[in-house]
Amino acid sequence: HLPILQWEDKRGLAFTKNKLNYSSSALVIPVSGDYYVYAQVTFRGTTESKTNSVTEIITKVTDSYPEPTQLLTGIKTLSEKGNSWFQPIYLGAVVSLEVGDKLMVNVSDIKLVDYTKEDKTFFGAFLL
Amino acid sequence: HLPILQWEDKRGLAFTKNKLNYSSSALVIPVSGDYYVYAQVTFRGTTESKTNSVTEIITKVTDSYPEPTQLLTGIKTLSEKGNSWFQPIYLGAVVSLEVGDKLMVNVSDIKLVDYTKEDKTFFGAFLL
Amino acid sequence: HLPILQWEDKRGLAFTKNKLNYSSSALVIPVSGDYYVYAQVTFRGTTESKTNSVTEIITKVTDSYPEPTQLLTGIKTLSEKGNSWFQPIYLGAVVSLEVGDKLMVNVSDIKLVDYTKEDKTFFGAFLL
Amino acid sequence: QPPPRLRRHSAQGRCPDGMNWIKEADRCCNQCPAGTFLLRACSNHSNDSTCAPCPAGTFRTQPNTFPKCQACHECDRLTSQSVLSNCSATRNVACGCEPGHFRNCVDKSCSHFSCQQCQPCSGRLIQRPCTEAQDTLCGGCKPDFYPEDSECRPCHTSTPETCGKECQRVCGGGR
Repeated sequence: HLPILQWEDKRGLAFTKNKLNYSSSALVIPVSGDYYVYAQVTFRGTTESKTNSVTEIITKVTDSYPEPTQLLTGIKTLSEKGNSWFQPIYLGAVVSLEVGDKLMVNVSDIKLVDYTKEDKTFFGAFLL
Repeated sequence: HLPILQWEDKRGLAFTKNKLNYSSSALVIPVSGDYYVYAQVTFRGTTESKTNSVTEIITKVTDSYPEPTQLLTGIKTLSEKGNSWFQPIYLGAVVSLEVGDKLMVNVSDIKLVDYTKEDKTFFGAFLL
Repeated sequence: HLPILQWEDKRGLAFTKNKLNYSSSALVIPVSGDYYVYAQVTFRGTTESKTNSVTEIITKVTDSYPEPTQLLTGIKTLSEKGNSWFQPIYLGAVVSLEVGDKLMVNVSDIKLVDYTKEDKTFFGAFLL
Repeated sequence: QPPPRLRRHSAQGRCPDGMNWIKEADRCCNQCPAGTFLLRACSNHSNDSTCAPCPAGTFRTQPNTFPKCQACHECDRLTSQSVLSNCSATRNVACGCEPGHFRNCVDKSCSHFSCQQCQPCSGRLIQRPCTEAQDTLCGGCKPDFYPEDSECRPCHTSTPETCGKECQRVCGGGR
């Protein structure tokens, strides 16, 4: 599986409420229902990164099922000329979730994720 | 007009509810109000595709009015180097809709739409 | 600071309601709470533009605090081959806001913003 | 006040193997086998879950108590992918490349790839044959071929003046 991102859930702009808690890299669904789930990852690299593409996937894990489900995927090929490059990928959609489901964000290469500013890479969900 | 995409509305992650039904390539608005409407289309091609740009448009059709209204548009020019390329376009915004309005997704070239996985190309709406 | 975009808030698809008003380039928050805030800016240029990157930032200004807060940022480097290029950047996330807070959209270069059609560049927010 | 009736499964989530907690039914129910989904949760007798087969175009690889099956992926015709095995009720479609093609991976995990034609190595030795994973690796010129402009040409096309050492057997003439 692709690497899973870890998130700040309290400091700065980050927050959780209504029992939608964050634990072990995942948002844990407190109530079954339809949620709008979203995430943006800003990827960045240099010519040395030698990367053809970047991928962001929002994944669901259900304890009673051994395989994760890919909910939303963004893949972008790169053909950058400059010494350094930036590539944001935003994903968002409504998904039906069950209490206890866990939401995570996987990326193709964790070294390329711009974690330096909270407004460039973020992840969230809200119950409709 | 640009080609209109057709969608799966029952199998896998797809679903409709609260009378927001899907028919003839469109989501049909059951209740007037403000909706957050969104869609992602992953475009992909090969060097043979020879495409300069890709466009995704979320359109509204009202029976009582002969012309569709373009609600949201994403256009991206391409300058890809590799054998194959991937380019996702995500669109989302709040729009005021009337009962009976139809929402559709148009694309510049249907052959370039990545239909292979439901998590890469998706379309939806929810009432605020 | 980066230039601030001005918006149409009445004509065409644009509207404001529930006292979420627009004034002096900003959406003014009428009620404290969690809002989904979003904006898309379509940037476009020509080879003469000689631009390496484009940036879109959704910013919050609070009267009682002298510095704006960057809520959401999208930055994309450009390596376009054609005579003219298009690059949309979509941003969206939930943020906690206080009554009186002002939301604005800043861009790296106002000359590169495609203001020609309301469905290509847009900005909004709704209370959860 | 009567003591609370002890239920066999006292709390959510702690079910015996092969059973899952079903919130709506507020009890543990048997899992449905791979290839099926949970149509109706069990009643009091926890082994009477109603399972239904995954509809065409969907699958479940594992025992489960999901209300739906997963949608099958599709192979990408535009990038010359071919179906290695069709989607079945218990397994997603498997996509690959036709013989004579190899996977040109877009990402590291190669979950995105296009199928490229293997290079023929005409006039050359094959150092490593083409496989699903990588292109042919061509070696030097075959016997009775000679190198010219990064290509290998058959010796019979060379003239006495151009008859290099590789072609002595064919056009050397024994002078």
